[in-house]
Amino acid sequence: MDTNGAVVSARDVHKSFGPLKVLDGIDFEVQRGEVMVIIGRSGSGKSTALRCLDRFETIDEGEIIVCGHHVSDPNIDLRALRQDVGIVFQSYNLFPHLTVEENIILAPCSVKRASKTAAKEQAKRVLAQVGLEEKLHYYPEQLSGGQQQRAAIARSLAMQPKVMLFDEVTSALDPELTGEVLKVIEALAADGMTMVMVTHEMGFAKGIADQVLFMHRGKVHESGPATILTSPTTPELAQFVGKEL
Amino acid sequence: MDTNGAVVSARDVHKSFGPLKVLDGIDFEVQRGEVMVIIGRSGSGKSTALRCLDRFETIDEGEIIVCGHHVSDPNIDLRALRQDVGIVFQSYNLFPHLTVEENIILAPCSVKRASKTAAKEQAKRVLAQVGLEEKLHYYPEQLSGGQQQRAAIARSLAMQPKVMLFDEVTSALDPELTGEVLKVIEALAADGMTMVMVTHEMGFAKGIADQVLFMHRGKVHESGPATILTSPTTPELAQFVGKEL
Amino acid sequence: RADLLDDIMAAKKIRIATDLAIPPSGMMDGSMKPTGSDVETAQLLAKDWGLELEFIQTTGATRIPNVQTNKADIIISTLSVTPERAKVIDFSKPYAALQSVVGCLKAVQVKDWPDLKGKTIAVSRGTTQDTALTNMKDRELTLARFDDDATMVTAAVSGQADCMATSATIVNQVGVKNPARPFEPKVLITTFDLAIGIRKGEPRLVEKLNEWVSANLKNGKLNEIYKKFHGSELPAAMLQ
Amino acid sequence: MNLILDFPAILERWPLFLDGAWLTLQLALIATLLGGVIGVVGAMGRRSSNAVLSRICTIYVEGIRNTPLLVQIFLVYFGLASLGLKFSAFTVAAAALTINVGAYTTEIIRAGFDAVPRGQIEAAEGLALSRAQIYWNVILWPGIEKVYPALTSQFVLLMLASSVTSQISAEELTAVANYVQSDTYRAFETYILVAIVYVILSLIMRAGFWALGLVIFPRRRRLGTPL
Amino acid sequence: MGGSLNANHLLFLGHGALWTIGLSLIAFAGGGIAAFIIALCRISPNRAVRIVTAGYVQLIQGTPLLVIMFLSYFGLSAIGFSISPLAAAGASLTVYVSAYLGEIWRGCIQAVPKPQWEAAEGLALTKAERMTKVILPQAIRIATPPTVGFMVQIIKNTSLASVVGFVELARAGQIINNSLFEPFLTYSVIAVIYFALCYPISRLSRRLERRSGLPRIKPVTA
Ligand SMILES: Nc1ncnc2c1ncn2[C@@H]1O[C@H](COP(=O)(O)OP(=O)(O)OP(=O)(O)O)[C@@H](O)[C@H]1O
Ligand SMILES: Nc1ncnc2c1ncn2[C@@H]1O[C@H](COP(=O)(O)OP(=O)(O)OP(=O)(O)O)[C@@H](O)[C@H]1O
Ligand SMILES: [Mg+2]
Ligand SMILES: [Mg+2]
Repeated sequence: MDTNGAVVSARDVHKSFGPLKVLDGIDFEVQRGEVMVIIGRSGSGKSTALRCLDRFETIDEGEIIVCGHHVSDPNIDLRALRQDVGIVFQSYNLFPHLTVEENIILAPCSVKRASKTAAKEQAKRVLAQVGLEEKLHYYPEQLSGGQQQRAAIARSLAMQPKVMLFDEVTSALDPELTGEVLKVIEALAADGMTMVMVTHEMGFAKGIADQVLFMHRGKVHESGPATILTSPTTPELAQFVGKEL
Repeated sequence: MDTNGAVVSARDVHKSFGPLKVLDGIDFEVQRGEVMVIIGRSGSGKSTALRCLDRFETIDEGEIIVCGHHVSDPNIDLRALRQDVGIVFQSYNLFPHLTVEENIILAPCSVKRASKTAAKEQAKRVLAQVGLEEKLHYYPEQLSGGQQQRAAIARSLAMQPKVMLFDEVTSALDPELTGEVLKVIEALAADGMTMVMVTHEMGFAKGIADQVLFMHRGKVHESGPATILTSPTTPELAQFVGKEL
Repeated sequence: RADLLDDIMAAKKIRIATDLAIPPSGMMDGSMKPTGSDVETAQLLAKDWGLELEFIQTTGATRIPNVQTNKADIIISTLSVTPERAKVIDFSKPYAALQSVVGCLKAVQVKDWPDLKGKTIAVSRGTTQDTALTNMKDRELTLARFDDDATMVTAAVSGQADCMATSATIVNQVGVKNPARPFEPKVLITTFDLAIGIRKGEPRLVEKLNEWVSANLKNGKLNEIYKKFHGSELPAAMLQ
Repeated sequence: MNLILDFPAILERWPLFLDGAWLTLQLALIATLLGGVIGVVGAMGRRSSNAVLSRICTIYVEGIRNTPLLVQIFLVYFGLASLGLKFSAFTVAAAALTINVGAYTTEIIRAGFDAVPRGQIEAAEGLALSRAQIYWNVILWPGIEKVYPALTSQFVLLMLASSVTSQISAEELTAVANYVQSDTYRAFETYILVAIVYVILSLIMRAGFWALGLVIFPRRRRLGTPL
Repeated sequence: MGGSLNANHLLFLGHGALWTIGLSLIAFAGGGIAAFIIALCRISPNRAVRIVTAGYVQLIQGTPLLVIMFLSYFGLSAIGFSISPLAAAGASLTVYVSAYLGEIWRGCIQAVPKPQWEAAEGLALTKAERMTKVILPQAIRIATPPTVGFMVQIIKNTSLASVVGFVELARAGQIINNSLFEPFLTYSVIAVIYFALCYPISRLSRRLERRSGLPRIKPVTA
């Protein structure tokens, strides 16, 4: 498969849960340093598509290549893939038995063999990026929703992956914090990180997307630059963003 | 305490987690059929304030009365309180071992002694209100984030409480669904239900709030009708909503 | 393979399997030294043959496997001879005999088998008394089987059973334990021969053991040991 | 080796083994059912905010778990008889096993209950469910689900442990084995046969637990995740 | 027969208790390691491995320890492999413990919610790291009570080693009882000694439970 230098590419991806067809032939490509935003109705398969990219779901048909890893290949080296790809889950999935700091340094220390001091330094830095430096030694259950979400973002950033997958990472954040996360993401993109984000906040999408993918009934219904959000061409997208065509 | 006919009233509420003062003298009143929206930065104590109203946190000082129940009284009849008050948690807390339908009919059947058929009828109705009728027999883990959130809303609605407490109930919803939930809430308010909502979506707040409470550093920093969101008087709120004063 | 007798003689040591939890044949004295009629019999044998003696501690269930798998040379541990058992191991000439009785509370009116009907008879499981009574189907006896003599005696002492089938020695002992419930032998079951057990296929060893048993029955040494622990003489017929 | 296995000599006594196996199974079933109930009640007691109640449950658990089953059985069987209370060996065996396994299951189930996330209980409280309703709907089944394999193992262990009751004249499988092997001196054959019967009994128990799991944990069944 | 409990008896019991401790330690060490491997095999992605270990667990769990001991000591000997009583008892206990603890631990490991596994995978942790750093710490809390419950049962079950000739605590008690015919006294003493051996473990587990796993603080959300 020729990926045209794309860092993430999906071709004709199909995925069903039992009788429910969730992905029905999805295609896209994301270039290095690009931010692609996936939008769509609740239940339209956005999270599923994202999870397929990091192989938390196996696909029924089609081909996915991320950072040169053939994700759809059954014999893929999962660890290698996941060292290159970071993911923030919609439900955060922080480790409840570890403090925020321990959550963050866990992977750098064990996977990247970073020294503990270096990892802790870095933990402080990424936490500061998301405005959470004072909660270093809190356990997840002691954090507010938005704090948990930011801790999850920080945990992924600490691994300095080449591709980041964000699943609604600003859902629990207020406008002010959303703005700050936006800045962080822009900086990452400027540094060459490739990102795929699922979001339902159109303002956020407009501010950040190089490419927007509108999913509808398991298909890519409309895609293009962020401007499609303000001037949609299909009635479904128009309805979705609350505009009359 | 004189509640002036208010359904929910809080007076000088204080609450700390260890050394961390989260609520530092909060006062407010909500009249019957009113929708009060609480906004504020992540970690500013919004969820805590909401949880105090339904006594999931005990307060250190002050007085809270909800629907005539003295919440701050140690001998309060918790079940009576919670029959009058419904709450949707920020993290949904659906019961993972029950299907959506079972989640919803559980309380009506056991608490209100509703017949199973009646409860199931009602489950369908509330699910339809939030656009989730086809997921009746799914388990929570089979639902997308937004679907889980809507199931949690439906579960609370099925109890037909007098007061509803919503903690960021549209955080996982796309604009279109948010609009639909907005309509549901408006209808409920019109029927006389009193609601307190925490949200960080200003559009939603503007559309729905009779009263807005801006929390900052454990205090009610600014409050008033929804118009304060467009014309804030304090610099903190202005910064929060992303406006220059 | 070599002959077991030769092996024993070559090793200058004999390994004898004995259960030390079946008084008065095998037990521990107050200073926790093995004692009992089987223990002394074994010691006598070793001395006579000029061998070192090693006791292989067994439980009831492992006496036989110990010789079958060559972990012990012979068994001296109240083995009573039955045709069924003789299919599995070889027995020497009997070196002692055990009088089995049904003993009951002194106060209970029991003269013969019919009187035992409807009474619970405690017995040690798998003993020859157990087998004997179990096979008396037409006498309609009610048996309660316990794992060892001590438990059986406890059943009698505590009132779980009013009768017990065991050696006369033990029946008399109950009254000592609990003077309020003295027992006495009421009905004789039979007298069982006790013999030394040897694994199959060792005719020379059996032969030599037989000689030793005969000699020591004649010279009265085995009878002495028996009297010391069981309080009665061996049947006269045996001593010939 | 002069050890020749002769199974027919043992197998011809199959009615004895069958009776023994049946008694073992009965003891196991009774103790499993009642012990399971004790476990649930005990676990609730251990977690209770009532200090006295939780103390009593703790003493029960520690007292039973840390002493041998045999001693417990002796105490009940002979102790009661000494007081003039005579029960059949079966009754005593069933009661002692129940009390015994109840202590172990109490702890196991408590662990399951403790593992139910706080948010779940809060959600139920928020729906105005009573304490009993919360226990029944939100804590009991998910809690048991989490420790189901441990519970199953414990009950299989109990079934094997029921062999101790042979000491007080219960004619269960091990008692039969002991009888047969001392009557015939064929220990190898007897033990091998009895092991096979025990394995079959444990298979039956496991199958039972598996089937029960399908009924009481419908989510596992429907989502196809094994227990 | 007869006599009364004296210091020699207690010494004899003490000696038996030492064997009980020794055998238990072997069982915990050998069995614990084997159990961990069994638990991992039971959740292996390889179907064949899963089936084989499930069969092993089923077989061993169904077989009385007494029979396992008997067959490993006398049975192996009968087919020409003579092993020492200690080896037989140690191997039997290891095998036995591995089946039970393995199954118990497997259940507890699988009780850790799926999202936690995914999060650990997503961070590119190796299988070993995932287990030791993320899954086990969370599984330990729910595994502790059943594990300890089983361990104290093992301490008592080492008594079955009497079948291979060990005079450990219970057998020592039986021998004494069968000389004295004083069951209540003898067994009470035995019960006390067993309690003294087992209770510290229960206490330790309570400690472990309190320390491991989640901090006992009321959560805000989640
Ligand atoms: N394990 C599963 N079993 C069955 N159905 C599933 C499963 N996981 C997801 N689904 C279904 O797949 C559909 C797509 O889910 P997905 O999580 O991808 O939606 P989404 O676009 O992320 O929605 P949201 O915005 O609400 O998070 C949903 O209808 C959901 O019910
Ligand atoms: N159990 C606890 N122990 C210690 N601190 C806690 C605990 N629960 C909450 N906090 C702290 O209290 C503060 C307020 O939390 P709260 O959940 O009320 O915030 P919030 O306003 O709802 O934030 P968000 O918008 O992110 O949900 C946070 O800083 C949090 O870290
Ligand atoms: Mg999603
Ligand atoms: Mg909150």
